[in-house]
Amino acid sequence: MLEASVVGRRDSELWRRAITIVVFTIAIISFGVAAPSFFTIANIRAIELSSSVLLIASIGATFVILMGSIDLSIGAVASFCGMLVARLAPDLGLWSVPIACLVGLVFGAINGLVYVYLRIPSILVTLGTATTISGAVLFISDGRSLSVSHAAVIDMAQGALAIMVPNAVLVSAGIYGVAVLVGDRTRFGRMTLAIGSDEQVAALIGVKVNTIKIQAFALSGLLAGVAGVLLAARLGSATVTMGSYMTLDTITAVVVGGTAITGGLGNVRLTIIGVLFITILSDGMNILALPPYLQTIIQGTVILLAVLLNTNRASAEDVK
Amino acid sequence: MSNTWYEPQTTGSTAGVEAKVQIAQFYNRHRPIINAIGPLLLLMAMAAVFASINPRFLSWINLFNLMRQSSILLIVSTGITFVILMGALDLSVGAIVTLVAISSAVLIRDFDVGAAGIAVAAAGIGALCGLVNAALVLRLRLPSFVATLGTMTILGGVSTWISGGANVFFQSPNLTWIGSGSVIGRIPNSGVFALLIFVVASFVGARSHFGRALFAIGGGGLTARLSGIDVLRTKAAAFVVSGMLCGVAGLLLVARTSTGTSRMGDDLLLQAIAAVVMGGTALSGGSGGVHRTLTGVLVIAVLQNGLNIAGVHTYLQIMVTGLIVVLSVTITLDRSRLASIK
Amino acid sequence: MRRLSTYLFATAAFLGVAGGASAEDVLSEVSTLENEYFNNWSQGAEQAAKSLSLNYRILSGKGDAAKQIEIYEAQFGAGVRITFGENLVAANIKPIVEMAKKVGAVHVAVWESLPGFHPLDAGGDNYAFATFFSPDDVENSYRIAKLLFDKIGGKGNVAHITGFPGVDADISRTAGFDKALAEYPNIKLVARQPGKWNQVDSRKVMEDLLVAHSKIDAIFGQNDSIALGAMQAVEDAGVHIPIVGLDGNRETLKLVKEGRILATMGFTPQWQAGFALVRAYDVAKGFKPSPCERMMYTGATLITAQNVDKYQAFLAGEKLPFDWKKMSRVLHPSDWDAQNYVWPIDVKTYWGARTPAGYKFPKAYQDAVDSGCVDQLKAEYNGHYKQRIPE
Amino acid sequence: MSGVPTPIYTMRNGSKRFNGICVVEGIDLDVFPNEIVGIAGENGAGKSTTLKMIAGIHTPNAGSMRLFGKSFTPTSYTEAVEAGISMVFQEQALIPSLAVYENIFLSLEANFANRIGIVDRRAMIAVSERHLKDLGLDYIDPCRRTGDYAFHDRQMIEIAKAFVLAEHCHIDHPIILLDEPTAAIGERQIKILFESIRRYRRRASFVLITHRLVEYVELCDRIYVFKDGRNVGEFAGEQISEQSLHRAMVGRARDDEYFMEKRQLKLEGAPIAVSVKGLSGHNVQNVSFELRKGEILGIGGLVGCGKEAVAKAVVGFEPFPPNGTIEVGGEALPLRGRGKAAMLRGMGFVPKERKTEGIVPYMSVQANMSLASLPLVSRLSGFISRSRERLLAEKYINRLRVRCKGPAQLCQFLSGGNQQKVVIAKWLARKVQVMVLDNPTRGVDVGAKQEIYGVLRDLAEEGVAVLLVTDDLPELIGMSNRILVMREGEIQFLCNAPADNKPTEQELVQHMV
Repeated sequence: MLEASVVGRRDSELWRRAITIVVFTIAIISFGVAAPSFFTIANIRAIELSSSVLLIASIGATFVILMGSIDLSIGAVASFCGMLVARLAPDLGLWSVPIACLVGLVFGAINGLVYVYLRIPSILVTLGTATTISGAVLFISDGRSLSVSHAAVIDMAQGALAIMVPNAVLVSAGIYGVAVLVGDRTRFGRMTLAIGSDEQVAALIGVKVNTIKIQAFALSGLLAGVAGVLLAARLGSATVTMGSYMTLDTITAVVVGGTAITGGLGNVRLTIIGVLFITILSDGMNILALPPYLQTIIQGTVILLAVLLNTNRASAEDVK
Repeated sequence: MSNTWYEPQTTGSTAGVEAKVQIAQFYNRHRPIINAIGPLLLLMAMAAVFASINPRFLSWINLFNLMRQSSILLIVSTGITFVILMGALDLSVGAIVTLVAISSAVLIRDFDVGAAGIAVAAAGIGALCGLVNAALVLRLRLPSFVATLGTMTILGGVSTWISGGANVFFQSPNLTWIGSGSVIGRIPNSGVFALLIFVVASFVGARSHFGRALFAIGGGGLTARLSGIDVLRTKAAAFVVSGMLCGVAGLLLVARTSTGTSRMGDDLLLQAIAAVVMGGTALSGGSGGVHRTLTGVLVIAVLQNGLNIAGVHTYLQIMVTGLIVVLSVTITLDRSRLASIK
Repeated sequence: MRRLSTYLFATAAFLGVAGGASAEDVLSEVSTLENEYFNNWSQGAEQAAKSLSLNYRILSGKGDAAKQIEIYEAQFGAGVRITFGENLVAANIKPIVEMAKKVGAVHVAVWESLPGFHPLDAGGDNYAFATFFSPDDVENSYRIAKLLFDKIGGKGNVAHITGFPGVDADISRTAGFDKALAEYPNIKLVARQPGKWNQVDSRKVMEDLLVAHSKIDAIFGQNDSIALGAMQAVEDAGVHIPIVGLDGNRETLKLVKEGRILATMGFTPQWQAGFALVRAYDVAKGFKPSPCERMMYTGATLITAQNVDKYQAFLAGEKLPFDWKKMSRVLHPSDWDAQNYVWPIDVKTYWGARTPAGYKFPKAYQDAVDSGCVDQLKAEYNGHYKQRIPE
Repeated sequence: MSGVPTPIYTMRNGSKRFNGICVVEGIDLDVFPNEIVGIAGENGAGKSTTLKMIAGIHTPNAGSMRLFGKSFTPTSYTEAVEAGISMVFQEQALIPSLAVYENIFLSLEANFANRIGIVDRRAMIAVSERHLKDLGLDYIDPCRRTGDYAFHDRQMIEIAKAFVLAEHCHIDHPIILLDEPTAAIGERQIKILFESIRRYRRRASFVLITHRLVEYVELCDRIYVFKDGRNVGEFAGEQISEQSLHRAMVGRARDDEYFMEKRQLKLEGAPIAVSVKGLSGHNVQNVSFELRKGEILGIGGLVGCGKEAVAKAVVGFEPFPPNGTIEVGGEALPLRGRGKAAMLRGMGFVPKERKTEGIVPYMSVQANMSLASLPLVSRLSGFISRSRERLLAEKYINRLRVRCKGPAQLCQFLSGGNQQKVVIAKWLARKVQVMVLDNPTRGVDVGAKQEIYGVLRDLAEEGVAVLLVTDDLPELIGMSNRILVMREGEIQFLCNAPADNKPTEQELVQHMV
């Protein structure tokens, strides 16, 4: 008599994941066949380095997107914090790193505060702050690119404890591990999902919606800051717009990973798939030396395909 | 039961609470007026500041300047408003403008297409791009944010491929006249053209069945369908209209520059979204209106123009622009209609 | 019809690029492929590579510093050993050279140099950072600014529309402009606003400046796109005043011919890319440039209505009028021909205030300068400038 | 334990104002141990507000509350939960994408967290599992996504949650507030729910709000009746009857005319409006019936019996059963574009989910009313005439007695009953020939309900064929000319229900289960 009526959704979800991974593997193998140098240590190291920076920024973006919001200021914050490190490193040395990250946190918190208390859609808040912050980057750098001259700072990304594993990878792996734990096993992780799923319900249950929102944006800012610092360390220099590519790439990575852009569905854990996908694709195409416009076209197509495979699509009426 | 623990709460800070309540009540009662007049006041304040820095800000020449400079953004914003009204987003508008601008330039330079032909081609290419978006969203059921993110990237690549990366320079007096000339006195054609499109679009948005259907879809898709509205066709039409207007904007842009350059329209995307929201249309759809977009466009245009005339340093210009976006949305957005802000 | 087939052919050719790479590869990396300058650049590089039987490929970081590094990482990983390019970000040179050193590759940098990082700093006897080439931007913009000032009779109001603040090219072009301005006391600089290197923004800025200032007699555009945008704004307002730009783009040449733009500076990117490629090839094949030869200026052509026809005709053909093999010091050890002005940079003044505090020039370089290598080399390269770009 | 029992919860003089408008005032309320207390009243009487004050969601503007003998001043729902009060919400307060156990402990994770905030998942699952088993819900897997369970199962999860939380907060005897728990579930689920509540009362007290008076009678020990935000009566034991409650609520007795049975038409030989033949697929098996002009055909059955699917199939709501034909006015509807075709042949549909399927909340009353008949309010083809639209809206506002500030008011701000009237008006404006209604009076207060019944009678008299799908048995019996009972997708029973000879509830229910 008492039977739970369960919608058979799980199996299809597993299927989709499986298909994604198969396609992913095929892509990697075909790159390897087309360009034998794809599997060299140097290239793998390159992929590791570039994906670690993007991964860190994408983790912050994931929490924000899980809430159904969006953070367009990631690129600007990353640029600012990278520039700040380059600027401060000669005087403060390694101390410049925590300071820059903290500034990222402050930017994120400002985003969150404005978003929550002025009740402006996050896409507009972060668009505004992104513009303002990119102006501020010009201000502190006078538009020039700066070298990161402090060896210890550079070592943070480029140095390596183990041969195959640059420090940047260790940093991002650590952050990823913590983020997965936070996403799955803490109050904060659940709350972001609850807010994304239904804000009113979340508030009713006693979720401190505003606090969580501010926290998520602050976290996103902090991680954007860390990513910016790491990027500066990796490049050995900071430029005015060096982080700007991250804004779109993080969103793409999160969505390709399978987190719904509308929020409430997804997981930090998945984001790494999207990050690797983007990085490996662009690395592979660079090795094959495909003409740049063709790269762009392929990239766009692959984003569409990946999302097509990876997301649970509602009926056309509900698609927004 | 002498426990009256609620009382101290109200007696302690009566004045403050009362004042707050009064402000809230005042706001609620006059919300429509505040939302409508607020941005106008902001515009006037900006104009006053700029005029005090350089009185020529208020000259006729500059007014025509403003018309010229805001015409393309106005057309693009008008187009994207239709899409936003139904609760979707079109991230490909900038890319469509670029694509149309470049392909028009190539068509004129290499194939000697006439002015009429080029107008049809531009609108057609734009509409086609919109159709692709519609197909991705409606047939493949991708969220519009992601689908148009994809087409944005792809179209960017296609534009570079068509132009070969070079500036496509052409000479077409007819087209230049459309973009930069003037029929009525010294009022620029592009401005007249944009206003005409805007007025027609506003009317369509407010009074046509299509516009009503968009509002219904944005406010509640299922209700719309169950009321006999052809949701798929309406949604597709919105994307196509958005694409087509972007095509027109692209043609106007290239008519003004006589050169098709890669990425020339890309900046328009974020500006257009900002303009629409500043105008008071909610990103969640179903609330706002095409006619409101003009305010947002004017805020952006006046800001850029005024800062240039005032000779403000670039860095400061950029920083101020960001702040004004936030400020003006704070004033204009009717949040009472939104259950939750995302 | 012929044009259509050209497009189809071009598409097929581009798709074909994806195919295998067997001959020796040479990579050019530039900040963007989405403008004419780098298209001309690529044309030159391609023909040079072909004549040296090299397998040429071009990639672009699309204005993104991190992507640029990734491209070099991937390409060095894929076995490319000859590289040259324009670095969007000067600071990127260092990591690129570090990578090149590791794999034993050669890199030639054009346009952007990193103050405090002389090629010799990569190692006394290491040629991974083979050479740095750049037009003398300060001198070029000084020359063209003087031309502009003379045109309006040495007095009047001038508007200067810059690129984007902070970029090296912007800084040095502004410096050249200011140098000329100092020599003309009656010229008044009424406005200096950025046009962000592109036509759309510069046009907007110019329209606004025309409102803000009642009288503008001449306009200095930091590059051709800016000059073009400014020109359209001015012509819209029904005014005709002299305008100059820099770059030597094809459409600008037409406008110079029509007299709508006064002058531009032709950098001849075809030659720039080809020469950089040949030099990278030379160094990879064992040519060892002397300490003074590691950072050099390359010539640019001032193009006005007088010489525009000759210059246009010079570059008009499908096949460029350069003898690339003749440029090579390895293939032609004695009778090599640079086919343009090339002369050593006085690095100390070039970097000027941008030199990091406490930086010491490499000893080899210092010694060479002290022994008068600059004049020596100038004479030598002058002697090897035979086939000429029309002036 | 002897003598007069003491209440575990008391509210004295509870009052709440919103923006200066008094919603409830001077409410006194007690809850005794093991008691099921009802709060009855029309919509807007302040029932929900009172419940929310108890649950700490609204802070009263005046008054006092005591819980377990101590002063009780919750400022948030979480605080109330920790003190032993939890609420089962009308619109469910569960996050579909979270696992069941995660939902149960949502916002209380801190109690399972170690020092650095990492939650002990296993402990949470174990506790949830034990409680689900205790409550006879062992078929629910705590690790499964909540969204995978059907609505009524989720409701049981919410009740389980209340017990889990109470135990977790060391409360022996929690108070569980039920806000319209039966609004969205069918008879069978209601039965299970009530059985469970009766079983669970050994361990808890309940406060219940429902729209169906019969449920109060069936379940409650004591009932407070609210009217206009005030406490107007208290009934206990034998005093409770539908009549007494109704009289107290609306100030008038519930007469037999409630369903206006006298206006029911006799329909021998009336022409057939809709003929459904052999409908199969999607929870429906071989359903055939005919609907005559002027007839009200009722379809009843338990939740999941397929009656909603039939309603949706008739109006062409995708996905409809692939087999079978639906003939309207003697012509079969095409399979492609069936919804559009159905509408063109004069069909109207009042759906179950009013807020998402019936109205567009952000649009005005007039825009909602004209939504299905835009050509009728247009002057230029394709363009709406404001004046015509306004006239149309005013006409139906008057006719249906929609309580609103005017045609321009947003639908969002109307009460449930008035929103439903707007949905009906939308179809009246089209002059429909066939009206299909799916639970049209769900969540509608008694007064508005009767008005809606009146409209249905009007329609029938005008010759409109009405298909009424409902979970409400009295409504089904009272309104219908004929009644279809469905079970597991098939038609189980068909009977005539003439005005003078209505079948009893008992008769129908035996065919349902």
